[in-house]
Amino acid sequence: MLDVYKIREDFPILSKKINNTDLIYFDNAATSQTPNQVIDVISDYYKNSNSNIHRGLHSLSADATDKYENARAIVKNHFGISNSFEVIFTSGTTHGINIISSGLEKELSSKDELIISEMEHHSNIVPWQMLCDKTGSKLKIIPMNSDGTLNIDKYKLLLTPNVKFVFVNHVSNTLGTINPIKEIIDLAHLNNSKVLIDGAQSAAHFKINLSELDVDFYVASAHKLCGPTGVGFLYGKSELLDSLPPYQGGGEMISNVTFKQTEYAELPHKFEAGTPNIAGVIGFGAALEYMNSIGFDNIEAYEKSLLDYATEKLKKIDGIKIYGDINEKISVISFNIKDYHPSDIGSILDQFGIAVRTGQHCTQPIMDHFNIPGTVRASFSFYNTKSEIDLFTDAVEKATSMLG
Amino acid sequence: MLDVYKIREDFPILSKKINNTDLIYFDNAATSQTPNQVIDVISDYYKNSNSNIHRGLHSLSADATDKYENARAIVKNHFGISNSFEVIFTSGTTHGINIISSGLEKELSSKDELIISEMEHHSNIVPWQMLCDKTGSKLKIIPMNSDGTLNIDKYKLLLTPNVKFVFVNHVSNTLGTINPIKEIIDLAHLNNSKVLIDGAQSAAHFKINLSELDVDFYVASAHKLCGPTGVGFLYGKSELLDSLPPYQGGGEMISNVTFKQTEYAELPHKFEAGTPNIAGVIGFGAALEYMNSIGFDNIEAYEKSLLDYATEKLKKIDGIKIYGDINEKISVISFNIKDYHPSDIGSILDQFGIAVRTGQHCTQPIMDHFNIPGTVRASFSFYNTKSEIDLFTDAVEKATSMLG
Amino acid sequence: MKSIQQIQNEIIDEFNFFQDWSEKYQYLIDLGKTLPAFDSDNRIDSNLIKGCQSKVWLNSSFNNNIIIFEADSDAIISKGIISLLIRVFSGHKPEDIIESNIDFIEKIGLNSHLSQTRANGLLSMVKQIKIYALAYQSKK
Amino acid sequence: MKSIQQIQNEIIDEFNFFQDWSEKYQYLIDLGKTLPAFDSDNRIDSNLIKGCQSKVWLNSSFNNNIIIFEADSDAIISKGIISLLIRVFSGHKPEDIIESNIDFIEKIGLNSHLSQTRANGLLSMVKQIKIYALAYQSKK
Ligand SMILES: Cc1ncc(COP(=O)(O)O)c(C=O)c1O
Ligand SMILES: Cc1ncc(COP(=O)(O)O)c(C=O)c1O
Repeated sequence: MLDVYKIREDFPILSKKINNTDLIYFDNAATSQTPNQVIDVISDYYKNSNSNIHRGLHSLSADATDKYENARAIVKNHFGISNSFEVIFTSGTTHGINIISSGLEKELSSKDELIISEMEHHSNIVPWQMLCDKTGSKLKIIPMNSDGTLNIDKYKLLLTPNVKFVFVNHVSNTLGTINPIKEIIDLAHLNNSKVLIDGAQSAAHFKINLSELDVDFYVASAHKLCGPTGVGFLYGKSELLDSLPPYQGGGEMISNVTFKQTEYAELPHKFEAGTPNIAGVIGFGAALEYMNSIGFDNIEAYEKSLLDYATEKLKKIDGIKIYGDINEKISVISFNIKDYHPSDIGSILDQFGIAVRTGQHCTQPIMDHFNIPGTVRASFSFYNTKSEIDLFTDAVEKATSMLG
Repeated sequence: MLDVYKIREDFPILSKKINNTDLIYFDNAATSQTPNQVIDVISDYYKNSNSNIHRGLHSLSADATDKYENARAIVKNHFGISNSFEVIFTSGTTHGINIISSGLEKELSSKDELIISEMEHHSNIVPWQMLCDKTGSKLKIIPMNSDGTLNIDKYKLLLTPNVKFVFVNHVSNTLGTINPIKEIIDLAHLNNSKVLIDGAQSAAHFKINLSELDVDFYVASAHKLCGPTGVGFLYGKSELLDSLPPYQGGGEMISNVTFKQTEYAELPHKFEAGTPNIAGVIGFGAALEYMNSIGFDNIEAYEKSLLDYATEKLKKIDGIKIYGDINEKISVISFNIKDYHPSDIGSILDQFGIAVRTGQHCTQPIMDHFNIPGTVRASFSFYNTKSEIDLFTDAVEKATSMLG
Repeated sequence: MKSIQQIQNEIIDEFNFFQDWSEKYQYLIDLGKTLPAFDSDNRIDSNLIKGCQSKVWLNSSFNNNIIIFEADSDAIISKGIISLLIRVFSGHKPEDIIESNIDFIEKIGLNSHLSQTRANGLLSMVKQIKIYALAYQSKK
Repeated sequence: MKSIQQIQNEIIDEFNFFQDWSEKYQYLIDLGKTLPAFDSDNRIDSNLIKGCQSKVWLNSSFNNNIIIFEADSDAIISKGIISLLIRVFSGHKPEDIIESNIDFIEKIGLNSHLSQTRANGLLSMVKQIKIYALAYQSKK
């Protein structure tokens, strides 16, 4: 397993004090913390390599370009992608989804149907609603069971011949549910539907091989993977990416510009218009290398042990209700206690230096499903400890008695 | 004036060696260098405040949110903007332009006309070509005079009643020309046309008051302003921004999501879908503060002295042709020597540790105008020195004799 | 009638008695519990304050140049805070409300609730109260 | 006929004589000047290599299981470099070209030209040469 106390030394923020007590950071599903190995790479970029890429032939530009393209190779290798040019750097998951949704505008008509699920993040709902508004296509919803899993039988029924695309998250950010995406993808492909997987919550917790999954599109954000803000990637099978129009016009995405006609550049540049987040992309590469140096198997096993420990302890609290208390989940626990408002619990936990997220977690349909205003969500990462969980459950009990 | 040797200490990259000689960085129009004051703010963010913003109520999230919103206030104040919510953070100039171009899709029809100029960056050409393809609107071009200024008389003739929008850069990245944007804006407004100014090259070189200019939209990139990569901003008059549809769907840009209907959030959130480049935005704020601590008046005067010095020295070189050798320009010099290919000169200068840009600079129409394959472009910033210019002109002479 | 500043000072004095944050929070919770809930007629969207993670409804009436505020929330700590806001603002003239400088929240150590975070929305509440005051003043 | 590796070694030896980069560049420039220019018939878009800041045209013919390369550029240093590439690759069998390991560019100290930068495109040239070799091999 992993040596959590050694790992914690890599994360300067973990020794921070909040309200005069040690910070306990359990908001990892919103954003993960950043190790020195990543912070230093970013600083080092600005101190030694900062330059605009791809277009310059001086040494600094060549150096920055090599580092940037090296990060693309790291992403490619880590996610089992066949070709580097199938990795498009984005500003995050939301951006990646919007590249696809705006690209599909011309391909869809009012007889087409799209499928999403009831447990999607708003970023994987709103773009498809906007797309359906424009094209007249129909949005169909895979319902969620009350245990927080998807109803796959209903999914099969929804998969009618008119369904062109299926958009599902790999892991629910609110419930932690790991969805059976291999089955979802295979069923879709049998139906000639293409699949986009929102990997915002999965990429940080276990290793994923996109070639084996045979997924058509996959998106994720670096800031949930120990990486910097403002960067993420979109993977797409090259023949599909080739068939999409470019998302943005600008420098770098074109190969020839005249006022009569403009030719678009090849992948991946076609989708990377303008100066990209160069430092961010390089930091993203460093983050993946860092996590791999710890080992995703270790991360997965350790986080599972944290989840089991916390779940067991929380269940002992009077009046608690955990949403999505199942086996196949990552280290996220969403709960409410009695009829206390989640923000009341969150505010009190904050006084104990404990950062959890409260509210709807950008998943209003899940809240509507359970008919609740929100949840308290504690999400653990490989740098959290069991003793932090002890302090957390103690604090939850104290909050309950204050509110009671 | 400013103490350039003291300032240079703020920029770690300026003491770097390239090919065993001191780096001379004259590629500032592509991207500017980053002072410690900005690098440290970014590191400090990851070490002390890293958290997702706006949605959390724990202290870390509140802290990150405050820092992020403080950067918005800095941008607002620096650019003379009336309301913070008129500042939309983007991933850069290109992104800002594309927000507007995609937003105008519904507003335009085949009888409408748009005006750009012959000296635009591809980022301010291609989006409008794409928009015209979709809407059938007509793109009209303000021609350039052979001295690298815009032909304002022709502009007046182009400003017919059907012209809805004018898109012009404040400063040409290739020639350095400062365009008379106040006149361009006032003429457009008399014609009931709206104006977007591409400020990518102007923001770093002198102070700009957007309220006084009465411009409708303005875009710029932080990485050209001593700030980090992957961040920029779009300013828009609020009534205009309000009337545009959102660009991307996602978290944060909506106030209510159900599968029946989704309501969009207010400005600026409507245009900031997904987790933004939080560290980048905060670094951008720090960069503006840094530049203001030096003083834009000082920067402008000093850069003018560098420009004059370099222009005079370069003109002595046999067979040199400078494009856009006029008075109203920033510290950018684009040139060719005899019929040597710009990349030949650039490669040799690189061996001397001198970073200049060669090629088309994403302004192919300017190259077509002059019927050249590209130029060598040296662009100076307030941290460059006259002795660097001496070494540069010596190196250019040596390159010429090697090629001769 | 005490001025807005006097009431703020009173509140600051009261909070000075508390030893630590948990006593303050307990007090807010108790205040929240005693603030009468709205009847469902007033729990309507037009009374809802945007930008709060918990729902906050604010209602006002204007008589004899004086504004009366009532408020409710589905979260108890928010209710406690708004009960303080009502105590400070309700019963005052529009112009006094507009000109008032609200510093008690910071001084009693609730500034984490004062962040720009839209989710918290304490700022939104104060802003909404001032907007009402402006609206009533312009009606005069 | 010398092997591709032998020719590379020759070039590396030659470059070892140079004292500094300026001699190397002068040599490349001289090579560029002596490489015959294409007639304009061959300076066509289908011969253009994508990803070079300067224009590089590459032409090839296949006879007796041997590929002959010709190339041209509008930049003189690029021309010098491609004249080295022609010296290395031209006159060899497709399979030898495909299997060759090009290390001379690095070893003679031109690696700044080897970056991922599309603008430089030395990598693109080598790639294009290998693509031709693959194409001819599959035609056999
Ligand atoms: C005039 C002009 N417009 C637009 C851009 C595009 O900026 P960015 O690449 O930061 O999106 C640039 C940058 O090169 C520029 O110089
Ligand atoms: C499942 C899921 N999808 C999409 C997103 C959006 O990611 P980002 O905000 O990085 O664009 C998130 C992040 O909260 C998420 O958890």
